[in-house]
Amino acid sequence: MYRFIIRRVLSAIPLLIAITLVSFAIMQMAPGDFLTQMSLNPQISPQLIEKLRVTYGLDQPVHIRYLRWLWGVVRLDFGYSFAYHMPVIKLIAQRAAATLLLGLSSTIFAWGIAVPLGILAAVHRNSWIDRLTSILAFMGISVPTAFLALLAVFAAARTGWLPIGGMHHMSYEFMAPWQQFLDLLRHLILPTLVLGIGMLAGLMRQVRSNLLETLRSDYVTAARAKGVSERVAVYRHAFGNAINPLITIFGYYIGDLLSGAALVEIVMAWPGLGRLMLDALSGKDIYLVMGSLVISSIMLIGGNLLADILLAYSDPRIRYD
Amino acid sequence: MSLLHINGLQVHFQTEAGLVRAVDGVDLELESGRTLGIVGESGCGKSVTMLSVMRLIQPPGRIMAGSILFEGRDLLALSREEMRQVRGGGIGMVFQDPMTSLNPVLSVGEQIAEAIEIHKRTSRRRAWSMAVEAMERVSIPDAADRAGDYPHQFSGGMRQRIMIAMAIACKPRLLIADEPTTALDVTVQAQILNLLRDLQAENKMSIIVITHDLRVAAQLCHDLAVFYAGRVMERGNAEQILSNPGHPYTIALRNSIPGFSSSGERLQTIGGNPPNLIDKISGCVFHPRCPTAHSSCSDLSPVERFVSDGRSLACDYHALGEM
Amino acid sequence: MSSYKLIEVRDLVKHFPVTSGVIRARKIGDVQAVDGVSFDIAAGHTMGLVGESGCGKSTLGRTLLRLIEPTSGSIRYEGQDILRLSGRQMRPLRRKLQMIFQDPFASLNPRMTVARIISEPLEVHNMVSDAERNLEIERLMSMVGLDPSHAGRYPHEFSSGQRQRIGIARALALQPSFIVADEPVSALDVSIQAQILNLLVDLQKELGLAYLFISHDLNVVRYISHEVAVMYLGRIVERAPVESLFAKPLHPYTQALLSAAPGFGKDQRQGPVLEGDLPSPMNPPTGCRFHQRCPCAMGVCRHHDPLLEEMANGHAVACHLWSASA
Amino acid sequence: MLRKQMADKSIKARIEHTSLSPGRLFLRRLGRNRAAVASAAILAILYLSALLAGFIAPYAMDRQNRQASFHQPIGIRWSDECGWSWRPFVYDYRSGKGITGYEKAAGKRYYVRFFVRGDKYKLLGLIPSDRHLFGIDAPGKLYLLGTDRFGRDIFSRLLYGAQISLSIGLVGIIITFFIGLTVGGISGYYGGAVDNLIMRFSELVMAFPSFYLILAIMAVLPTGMASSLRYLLMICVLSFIGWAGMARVIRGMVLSIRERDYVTAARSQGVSDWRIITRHLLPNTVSYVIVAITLSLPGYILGEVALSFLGMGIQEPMASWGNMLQAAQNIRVLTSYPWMLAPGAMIFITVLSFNLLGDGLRDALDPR
Repeated sequence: MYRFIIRRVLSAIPLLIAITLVSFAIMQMAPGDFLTQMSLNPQISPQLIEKLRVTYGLDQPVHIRYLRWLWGVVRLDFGYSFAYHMPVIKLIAQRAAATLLLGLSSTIFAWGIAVPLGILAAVHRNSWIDRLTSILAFMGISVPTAFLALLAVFAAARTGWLPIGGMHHMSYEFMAPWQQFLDLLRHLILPTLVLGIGMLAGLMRQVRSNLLETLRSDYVTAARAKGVSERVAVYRHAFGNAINPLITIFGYYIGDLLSGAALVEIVMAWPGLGRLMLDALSGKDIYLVMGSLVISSIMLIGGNLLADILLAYSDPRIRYD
Repeated sequence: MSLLHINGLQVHFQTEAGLVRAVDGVDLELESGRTLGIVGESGCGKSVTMLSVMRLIQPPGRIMAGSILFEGRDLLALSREEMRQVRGGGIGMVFQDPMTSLNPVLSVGEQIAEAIEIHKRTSRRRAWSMAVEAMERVSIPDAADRAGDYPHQFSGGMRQRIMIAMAIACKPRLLIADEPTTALDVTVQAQILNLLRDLQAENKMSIIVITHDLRVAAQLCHDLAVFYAGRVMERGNAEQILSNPGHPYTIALRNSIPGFSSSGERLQTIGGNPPNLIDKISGCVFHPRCPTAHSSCSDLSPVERFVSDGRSLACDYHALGEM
Repeated sequence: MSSYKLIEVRDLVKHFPVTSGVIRARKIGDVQAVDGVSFDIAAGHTMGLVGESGCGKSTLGRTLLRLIEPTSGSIRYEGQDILRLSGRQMRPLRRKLQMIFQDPFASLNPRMTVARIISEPLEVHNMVSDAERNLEIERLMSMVGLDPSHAGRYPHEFSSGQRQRIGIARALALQPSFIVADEPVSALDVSIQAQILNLLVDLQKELGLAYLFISHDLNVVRYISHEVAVMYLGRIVERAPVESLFAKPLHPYTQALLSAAPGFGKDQRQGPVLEGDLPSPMNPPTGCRFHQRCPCAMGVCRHHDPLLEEMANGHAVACHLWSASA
Repeated sequence: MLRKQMADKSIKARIEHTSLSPGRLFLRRLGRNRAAVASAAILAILYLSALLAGFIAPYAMDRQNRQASFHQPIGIRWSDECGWSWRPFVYDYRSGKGITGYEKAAGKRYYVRFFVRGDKYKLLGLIPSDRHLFGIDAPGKLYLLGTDRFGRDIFSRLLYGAQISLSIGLVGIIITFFIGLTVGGISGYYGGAVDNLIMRFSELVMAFPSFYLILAIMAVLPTGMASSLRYLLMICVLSFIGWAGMARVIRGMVLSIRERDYVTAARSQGVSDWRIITRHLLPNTVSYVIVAITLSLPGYILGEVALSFLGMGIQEPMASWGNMLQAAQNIRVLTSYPWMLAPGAMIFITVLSFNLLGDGLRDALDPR
């Protein structure tokens, strides 16, 4: 098992290099750089821009810049953000924390509802609850995230029950810790719902169809023939086997947490990585873009690895060596 | 009193194509300590009958009529909870494919112990050691070490032994084996048949073997019931039926098996194809394929009648009557 | 009926490499599906091939038709080594060598009507003119006992026995002289099985076909074969005319198979019941491949591989018990 | 000869008409699924409207009316206090006192007229015309779904936007499918080293954080780029990310069908590779492929929406559902002029229809 993990981590390195190489190349295709935009500002002298260019190493040829950047990454130095005037890694750490918080809360929300509902729908197949959940699931899968987020903001603005965006109230700094916590929760509710509903719907269908498949299997009939209760037949025997494909999906969601939340963050003014990435892209803040890409790639690879490891624990037939 | 008495059982399946009368009025009787073979071709209702005994018919199937008396109690009238006690406790069941009927994510020891825990109400540890004992009883080498292994780590024959251990762990009075050797190789099949025979001698339990292979039934069974199109054609003592079959279907079935007639001789066949159970056949269900059908066979459904001690036939023109 | 050697197989070997590794596949072993097999089949005769699952009998059957390319060895059809032929040269020969399959559901293309299934080989080989095609389809369908008016139907509208007849009609369309029948009745009900077996026998008599009849069922093989070969882990361990094999099986494995195969009546077994399961064909035991399960194993069996030697009247066995050299 | 003719005749006469091909069975099962049939009908209407956008839309895509910025939707009426009318009509609206809001100018009816002359357009991009399905005499206004900031008719823009948003999915999936079929087919049919190489490469593509990558690519495109080129590039980028998954699906399908006995049977009869692929492999993958296409098509529509919504996709003044929705992002616009959300509803209906249809197709293919 450990050998498998080590091998997977090692094999991720060339993958990451390939991804960064491609991204770097793409960013180079863009006409101009961050300083070009700065030079449009008449208040900044051309000398200063030239100086900055040397400081940031933007005067070097592309491959040198890439290798320099790569060498920095090895030492956990992701470079410097032009726009924010701070090290990329610090900026990303701040923003990624906000995104992870949102991702985590919506994942918990989605799984917490999808799994029981999916089981209920499968066990009572073709009942009213199955039909209702399946209609809702189809709607959930089909609603575009941006549209849903706009609807949520619209509802919040019209009712005034919940904040329409952001992560903190303006007076957050002056609140007592428990008030701060409640404030954060209030701000978290809508983005969590919006992000969670899409996940929830797909997941519920998946739980349902997996469980229907295993409920039909011979070993569930064999378990019933042993005299196990219906509960044990469904939960221990059928669900125990239905869970394996879900674990793979779980890994995928983990991997997708950072980029999956981007639209919601942008509409709902959540100070996460998605907004940061968008700003960085439009500002040609190259090292910030690269840093975000690397982090989300690592998340993606890590999520898949996590799924493989979990799968090995839940399914004795799978052995890595 | 007989151990199992099935009376007028009817099981229907509502499918897209129409109503399938999978079991259409079946009577069966099994004495304690005996082995009953249920033979017939695929789709004749033999498995459905036995799943009905376990009350494991899943929708769209439904038991429409009949009674199933096990030790004098009607299983169809039991509450769910009472029925659960019968399953695995009073009646154990072994399925055809040991590959798919063992849960792949639970160790075999856990799966056997689960049955014991339910019916014997003992501690986990005690259940586990009883599970190991059950594995030893079905001759699995190094049972204590292998109880923690998972199904995929066993060969096909060993898996079927584990299925049997699971079914007999709580010492049921009746063991139902649904095609227990069909998925296995010939040499392994012989091992399993021997095992079943030994277990019966040891435990004095009754066994019902469902099989499409008359020869397997001949090896193992005291009694025989021949199914066709959801009905029983003939039942009685196995040796008598095989040496002197009475129903035209049984005769044809026996004669169509290569090895019964000596080599070189042409096999006798049953013309046509097995009936589609959606279309209702008037009269005797076998008459469209029966070589000796009379004109009245298409009108009157024959009543099962006793011909000699324990033999009964559902044919109005059976050959045994003249004896 | 002439009985010259239609098919001659010599030292046929098929090893499937087993690989592992993600980027560059490394070979970690061989599945020795067929490992040095020789036999002849006379025109108009049936060679029965029995063995348990995984013994390589299906691979052998497919190798004979070059559906699987063998690792080494030779296969002669009417004296011509077909393994030396190019794909183009092989095409006319394909007509002569046909196959019938086990699974009546998987072996017919669900999107073709019966007429198209049967006429495809006719079109490919330009066997009949377009005008005569319908007549030929009707002839073939009647020959295998199907109602020609069902030619426009799709496979899913037939029962399994009828589907098997369609498969046979397809194989007969090219007027072959040799047919590999791979478990053609295993998936069928007993009453249907007898119909198909009779049909195969009738067709053999009528058309002078030779069969390689693969089955795990000794009784079926006994019924249909003139000669029988018993396979164990990629090797033929015994080969004999059918009467001789069933009357006097020599190899302990054949004896065990015969006694394991259920007959009518109780407790009529003579031989011992074999212990254990078939070993993996990837790492077959050294020496005689059967020695671990053999009730008569001797010291020599563990190290020396017995050769298939002819005893008398075409009865050959690969066993140290009978070997002259042992 | 006579015998042959008779046989020919008899065989044709006797072939029963009851026999149903697997394709027909599939359609029959699909027909029983009401949600799927309804979805198919909705999609047909949507695509047809997009095709005939110029004719159906009462106004041109970029027809502005500065006096009618953020005009609320105008309902078509059949009756008022003066009684019923056998012709539909609308009232005129005048700008009210505040910055926003238009008030009904009661009394004067403007009748909706059919096949009127109006803005010029090219039908199907070819035939110049100025006939519209319906319209109204100036100064009457026909804003069925209101207007945006520039006073452009949202209903008309939705129809023009549909041309982009609906076609991007279709074209995108066709490109993806074409690459997937070729690559996956080669990979599955030939196997070996080629297969290994292709599969490793597809894994590499799938390991990219695709959304950010697409965003990055779209972001570096020069802003002055022609919108048609931008549209094409967007399709290419979306397809490039999507082909890997499709190739793997098709490879798996080819692998499993290649091993079926009927393919072996065809090979044993000397049927050529080409004929096996076209007669045996492809027809048996068709239904799976249709399902896969239907179910993955919404991904492309949503991809366009996301990109255009973020300002990286289709640019003004071109209309797409994504960039129309972008206008609703402003909180003041959103709360005061909720009809700006109309494109979101259109996307929702379209994607929902594709999902329901795909699910119906899958059920019809594999009934349980």
